Amino acid sequence: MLAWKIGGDQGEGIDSTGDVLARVANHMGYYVYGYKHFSSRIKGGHTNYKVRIATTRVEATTRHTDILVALNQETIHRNFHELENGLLLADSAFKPVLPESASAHLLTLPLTEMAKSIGSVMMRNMVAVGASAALLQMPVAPFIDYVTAKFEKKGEAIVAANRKAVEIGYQRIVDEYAALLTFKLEEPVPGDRLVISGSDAIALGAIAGGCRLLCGYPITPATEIMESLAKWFPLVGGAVVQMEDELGSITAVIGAGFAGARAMTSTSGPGISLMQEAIGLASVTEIPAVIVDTQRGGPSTGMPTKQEQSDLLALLNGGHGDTLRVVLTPGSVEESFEDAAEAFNLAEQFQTPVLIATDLSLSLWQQSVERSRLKASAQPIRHSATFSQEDLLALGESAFQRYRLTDNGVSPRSLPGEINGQYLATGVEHGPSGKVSEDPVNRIQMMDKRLSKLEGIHQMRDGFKYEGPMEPVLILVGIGSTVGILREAATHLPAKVGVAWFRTLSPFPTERVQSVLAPARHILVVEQNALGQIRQLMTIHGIADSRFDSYLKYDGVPFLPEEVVDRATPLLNTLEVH
Amino acid sequence: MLAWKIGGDQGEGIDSTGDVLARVANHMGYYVYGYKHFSSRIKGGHTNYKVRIATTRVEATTRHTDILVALNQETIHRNFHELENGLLLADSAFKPVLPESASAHLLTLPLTEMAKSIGSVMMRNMVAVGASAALLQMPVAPFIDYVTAKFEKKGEAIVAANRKAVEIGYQRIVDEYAALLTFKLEEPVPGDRLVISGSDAIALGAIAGGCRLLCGYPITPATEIMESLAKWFPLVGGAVVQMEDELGSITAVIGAGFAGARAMTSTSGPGISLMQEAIGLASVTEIPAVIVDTQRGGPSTGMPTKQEQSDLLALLNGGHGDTLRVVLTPGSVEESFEDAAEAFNLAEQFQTPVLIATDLSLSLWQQSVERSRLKASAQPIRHSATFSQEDLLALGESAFQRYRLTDNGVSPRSLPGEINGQYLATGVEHGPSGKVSEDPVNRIQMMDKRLSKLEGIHQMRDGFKYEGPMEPVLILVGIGSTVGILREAATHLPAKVGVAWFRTLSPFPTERVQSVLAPARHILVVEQNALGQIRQLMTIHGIADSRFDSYLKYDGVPFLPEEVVDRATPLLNTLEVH
Amino acid sequence: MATLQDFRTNENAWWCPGCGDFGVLAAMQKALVAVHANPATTAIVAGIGCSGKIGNYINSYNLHVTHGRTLPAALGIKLANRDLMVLVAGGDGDGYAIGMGHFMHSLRRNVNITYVVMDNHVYGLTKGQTSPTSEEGFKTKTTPQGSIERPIHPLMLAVSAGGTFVAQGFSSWQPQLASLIQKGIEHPGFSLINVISPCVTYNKVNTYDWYKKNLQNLDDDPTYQPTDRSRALTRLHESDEMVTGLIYQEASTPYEALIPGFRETPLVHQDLTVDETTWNKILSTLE
Amino acid sequence: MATLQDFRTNENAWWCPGCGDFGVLAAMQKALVAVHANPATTAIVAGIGCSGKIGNYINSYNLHVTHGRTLPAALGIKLANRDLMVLVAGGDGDGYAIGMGHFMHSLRRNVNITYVVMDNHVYGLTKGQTSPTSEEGFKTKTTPQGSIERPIHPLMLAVSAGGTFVAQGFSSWQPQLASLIQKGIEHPGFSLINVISPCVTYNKVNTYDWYKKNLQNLDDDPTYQPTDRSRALTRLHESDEMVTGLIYQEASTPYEALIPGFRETPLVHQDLTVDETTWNKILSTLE
Ligand SMILES: Cc1ncc(C[n+]2csc(CCOP(=O)(O)OP(=O)(O)O)c2C)c(N)n1
Ligand SMILES: Cc1ncc(C[n+]2csc(CCOP(=O)(O)OP(=O)(O)O)c2C)c(N)n1
Ligand code: SF4
Ligand code: SF4
Ligand SMILES: [Mg+2]
Ligand SMILES: [Mg+2]
Repeated sequence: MLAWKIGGDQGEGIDSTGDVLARVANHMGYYVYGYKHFSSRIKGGHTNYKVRIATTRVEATTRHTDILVALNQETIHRNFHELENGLLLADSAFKPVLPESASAHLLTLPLTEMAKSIGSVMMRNMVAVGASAALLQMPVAPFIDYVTAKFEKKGEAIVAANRKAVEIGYQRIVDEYAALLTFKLEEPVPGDRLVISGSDAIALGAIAGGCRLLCGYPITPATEIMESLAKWFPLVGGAVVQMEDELGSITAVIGAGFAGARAMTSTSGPGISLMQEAIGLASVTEIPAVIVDTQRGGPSTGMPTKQEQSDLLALLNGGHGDTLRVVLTPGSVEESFEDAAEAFNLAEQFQTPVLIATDLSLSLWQQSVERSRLKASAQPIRHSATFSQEDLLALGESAFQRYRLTDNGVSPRSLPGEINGQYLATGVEHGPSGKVSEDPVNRIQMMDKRLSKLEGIHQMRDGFKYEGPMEPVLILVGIGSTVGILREAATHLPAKVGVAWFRTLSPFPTERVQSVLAPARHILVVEQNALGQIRQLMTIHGIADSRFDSYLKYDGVPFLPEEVVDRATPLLNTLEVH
Repeated sequence: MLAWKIGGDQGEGIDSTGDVLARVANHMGYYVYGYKHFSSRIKGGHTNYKVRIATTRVEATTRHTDILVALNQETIHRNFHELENGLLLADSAFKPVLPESASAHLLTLPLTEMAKSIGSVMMRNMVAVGASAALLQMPVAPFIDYVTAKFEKKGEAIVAANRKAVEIGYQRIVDEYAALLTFKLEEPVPGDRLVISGSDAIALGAIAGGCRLLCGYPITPATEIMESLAKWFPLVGGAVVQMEDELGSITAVIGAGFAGARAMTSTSGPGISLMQEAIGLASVTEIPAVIVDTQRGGPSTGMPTKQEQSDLLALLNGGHGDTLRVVLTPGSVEESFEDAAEAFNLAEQFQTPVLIATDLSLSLWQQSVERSRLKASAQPIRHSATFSQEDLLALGESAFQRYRLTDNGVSPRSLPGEINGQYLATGVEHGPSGKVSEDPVNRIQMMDKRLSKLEGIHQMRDGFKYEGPMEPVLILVGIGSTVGILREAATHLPAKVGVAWFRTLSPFPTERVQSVLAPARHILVVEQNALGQIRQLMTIHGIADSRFDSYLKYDGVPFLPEEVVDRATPLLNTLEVH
Repeated sequence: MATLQDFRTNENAWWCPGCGDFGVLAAMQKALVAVHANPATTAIVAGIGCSGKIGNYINSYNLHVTHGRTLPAALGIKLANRDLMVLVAGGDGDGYAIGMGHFMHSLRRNVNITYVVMDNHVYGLTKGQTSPTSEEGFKTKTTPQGSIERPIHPLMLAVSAGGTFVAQGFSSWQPQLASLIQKGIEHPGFSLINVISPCVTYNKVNTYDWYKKNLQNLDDDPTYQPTDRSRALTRLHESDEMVTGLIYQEASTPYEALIPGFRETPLVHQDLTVDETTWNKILSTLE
Repeated sequence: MATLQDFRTNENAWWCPGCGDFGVLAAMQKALVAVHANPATTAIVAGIGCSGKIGNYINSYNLHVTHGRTLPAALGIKLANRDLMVLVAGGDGDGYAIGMGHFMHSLRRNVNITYVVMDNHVYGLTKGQTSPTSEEGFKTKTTPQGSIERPIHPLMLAVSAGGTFVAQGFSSWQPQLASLIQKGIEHPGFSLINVISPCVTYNKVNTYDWYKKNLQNLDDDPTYQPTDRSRALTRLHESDEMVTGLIYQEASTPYEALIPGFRETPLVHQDLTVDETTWNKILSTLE
């Protein structure tokens, strides 16, 4: 496993350069994980893109870098400390200086000049890609092939220039720095994998789950879901509507759900806060709706481009009045795909809003995922609890009871267009027919009916997952993007460490959490927020004792596997003393 | 203590009739408590107004009615069951029928006709007032005086007609039903008391607390606060602005807080949901703001005219990101006054939003309150942590650090207008100077700084009150309007029952709750919501064991003291067995 | 073919006797009959307010949303099922205060829905506060000394915002009102019908009589052509919007007909499974 | 007297090189100097967007609020302290999408604040999506096949909504822009200055050159009088709002001067204790 990084100024194509490397490596059969550091500005400011290349699944970034490509001095200053015994390739154009304390080899190439020699400074990053291929001792051919395909549409001249750039970059390293070519990747593991982000996985899952309408409002880091669907929906007859705000977005989704379509909105914390009232409307009117929250640093505008997991309590309790909401929490890109699809099934089946809590890291960073894990056909659409036209005709006029009391709280509904199915769906308390009612007895029945739905969902979903030894000494508990980090950390800890994660925060999988955690002597809940929100939820559900410990981080930077190892190691040591 | 009730159709002046009785009784030296039942429509639909008249403080309604005045048959049907051995005075105009099962005495008077005889059917209710005075064996003179004063502005003819109406109503009862005059009030307890509602108490408290700006949007049952201030603010140079929505309302309050004014908004659940994002802004920018939530039946539009206490979790956790909010929970009209004033002190002193959770019952129903408990001068205004112009001049240009780290999390601020005090207040994470910062170390410091403020507030406030025996067997725990109900219930339970209530939900008064509840063998948490929200909060703070029990009600109807007695009695019995 | 009776529910209207909203209800029902609507394929979204109760009395698929959010809900319904006839009704507070943003954006987005605003210049349901259309000086519980804000001019705004159908009716003038709503429904795009619907309980200024004295009926003015945006604005400005009739209309293609790849068949009737070829096409954009 | 330098902060502007917002910043600073503003008595509220960063670069009391909510915040500031000069700046998305409702109501409420919209017809900060002022056919990441909504016409809306001062400037035409902002500040009521401020990164259609070709400068038309609402609307309609200059202004008394019992002395300078007499007067209304 190697870690490569390229850094420079924002607006200089750092992203797409890293992307090329990741995609070619993936195509060759490596597992990649790409992590971007960026400033929240459009142009200028340091950015870097780190790609880990491995022969097994990677789902976290790491502290260490093997090869750093620096396009300016700031990149060196900010990143050299990661380069223990690594290689630093710098453009000689900016006269790179390696700090004294660095333990890296500095290689320079006149990247800018070389680019100019083939026609344009714009080619600089491609020269760097070629050079990187050489430094990684990867064959150059797949890179050539990739750029050929990538630029095909732009015409032969562009293709030729890009090929040339890769070639000369590659060749110069081989010619000048053969002695330094110490890094070598293991043999790749052929497979059919895509490099995708959690956002794309959610967009794909939505399509697979039958979603055909997204009404949303742009917001970092959720906009990508909307943008991908804007690209893909025309292929399946769906529509993306950019609304005037989040209040409109969620309400449009509710309208569509009332009419029988599968619709969603995607947002981040500020949007969730604005949607609180309408989520209550969906609950009370029993209308399916899917809402994705790609969490970022809060509260208020907070740290829009930074990682956090601090909306959990707001997702659960943020609206006025008594509601129980369904909150799904995918712990990987694959689970993002599955949960996105499943959210639409649950929303329709239980006629209730379903919220998906993901986070910036899980959503934005790309990684290799097996194509077989992204099959639309593996996510069958479950329709349910809808009166057919025949049923309604048989029922007769004015007999349909939209909110009839049932055992599981779900009342079969009618859809607009069906004769005899007309009713009133209102956010005001209502009786079984839908008509407004202030009757105290009815009120209790309706409240209980709505709250009882969670039990059905609870039955259907394994809300707490575990991976690890049968008799773990320590269990690391996480959520969202943290899960992959914990998995990697566990591999670096002495055996007997397991990883557990929430797939569902509500309905809270109390018994499952209890049984999974029962054998552990110590439990470390690792969450990226200041208040220990997951711990709070566990406590409410009676899951709290002296075995529990929290590892909280709220500086906007994701946990590193190494940090978790550092935090867990003394715990394990203490335990062994006893 | 007697309970009198008048019932009829909405739009027929039932309210103001009840109000006359309550005010005259109060004036005579009785303690009154008025409770309205109303339908959520403007005209038509049954409504009734019940007044309890007593010689000690009353702060709850009751199941029983002694005297019922019925202006239509529906009133009899809906209310006769309350009349065990009571008197029913009905207008003979509608040919009243007493159900067989009733155990009341039916008295009829031709109220409508009598009213016509003095000029207008409009006088009917006043005739009923006069008759009621006789039935209650109260002197008629104070009623005559009251209507004389009340209608003074409307001219002599109106005054005369009203006096006449009262007189003939009184006289007819004395003349025709002397034998039935079995109810007699004890001697009044002279004092200087006002009949006021919790809403008015909050409005008064706000004025006393220095609030001079309310930006709000009408919503039941919070509008009264705004309306009272619209009436009173011109007297103190303040302003009420009716905004376009709640998003605007809260943000205007934040603007005013930034500029140094004491400003508030008042709303109910739906408005709170809409304000979640901006409350986060106030937290992060450290701007004082006071937000009143008059809770009603939720979620969504829910039951707008019904009592509930179900916004507590949303008030605490409803916004995205990690915030700790201050939530005050007055448990009486007097505490509403005090907390409203104190909210502005805390908000300014700790530079943070302060939320007041009240509820429909506590806000709308009126009761006798000692004038001495409503003194503006008893609520001194505490200004604090503001740099004076001299300080800033001494500091020099560009040296002022708005968010300087301090021990208690509060950084002295400057106010617009002050030279050298300029700074940026932003909802984006920022450093001590106010400038935007993405630095991870700064982030943690700033987050900790903000969260740490709660500790200071905790030190200042007695967040959990107790009234009762030293060694209670049972403690009834409540909040808001429920407290008065519990107090009355406790008087009907065998001794050794205490009542405890939250004055502050956040900062949560953990130790205080623990110590107050320690001696009790049983604890009954009485709350008006479906999810047991107060219990959840107690659990999060580690306050949960086998002594705890919940009494939940979520049908929109307030608890009756009798119901609490019924619920608590078997508990006490069980306990005695052990 | 549906009759008036078919568009009634078995609930008694909740409004105060004499409330203008009765007339709006009647006119909507007449218009629905006139356009041969079917209760089963009609969806009505109502706002929060006295006005918003209207959905309870029209036999159809009714969605009663949160305060101010009718229009986005209607958009969602229409995009989900293009075959439905979608109407929206709500108050002046609902539409022009808290709902103003959606109002403006619905006008420019031009989804084929018909928006009937029941404008009584006051907040009825919350018992009499100033509304955005309240006149200056109007006294209410929130403005005891009279409103100091200029009233909103919804028609001028609608025309300025790019509305393709803008009209005003009066609850008492049934035939014109019903016909305006009918034309609005028939208009292939967003249609606004602002309806003057007096509140007899909380608005003692803008009464039936007052309106009868002050309103001009554009139908009586044969020279007025509702086809020129500038002229419409001038007329509205000059009359202080005290006109009834069709104020502006233009040829329009509704939003839903312009969405790339969006199909004629309603979303709700489509097979939601994605065939292998399409799926691979989607995935291929990720390579 | 304050100079340009006094209105600068020590922070480097964050914008992309060539961004129109640099010009808006410069013109605002010039206007502040021209009206003899004082940094200590100037409050600037900024929205969320690239545009919203402007507050960071003007030495004054700056409040950077949530997306779309600048105008209510400014209202709060002004009512709290009438002595402050209150300016607002934000983007077209901030002001005309999520902030539309507040925009409309601020116009009719007419508090004395100056609103500068930095209009680039795109969402810059979120990296290039369609905005309410984007033209039909404009391709962005959310409308890859081109926008299908009519753009908002902020100036027509402002005039229709009862705005008492409505103007448009262009980031490149500094003297006019600075003078419009100056006049807006001097106007005793709500003033709107919509400023065309090209986004060089995400809007490759509405570029500097494109505007220079298409904009008409009203200052060059001596016949135009910005005093007639109807004429202003006609001119805006005919030119598709492609004009710069003062479009409409009328004599105005600001909201804060009309509030009953509201005092000349700013709230923040008042003694907040209530004397016994006043308190009893208040309590007496409860008897
Ligand atoms: C978010 C929210 N804010 C406030 C309210 C309270 N509310 C209910 S109806 C209404 C306004 C009613 O006025 P209008 O829309 O003109 O309808 P009308 O009753 O006059 O027909 C308000 C403010 C609410 N239900 N929800
Ligand atoms: C409630 C909320 N929704 C969405 C966002 C994300 N957001 C930030 S800026 C912006 C729009 C920017 O466009 P504009 O106002 O035109 O400003 P510009 O960047 O173009 O100057 C959006 C949607 C947010 N911060 N808050
Ligand atoms: S209050 Fe006014 S608007 Fe409401 S029902 Fe009565 S008359 Fe109609
Ligand atoms: S993205 Fe556009 S609006 Fe934003 S700073 Fe760059 S040029 Fe300016
Ligand atoms: Mg109204
Ligand atoms: Mg913009």
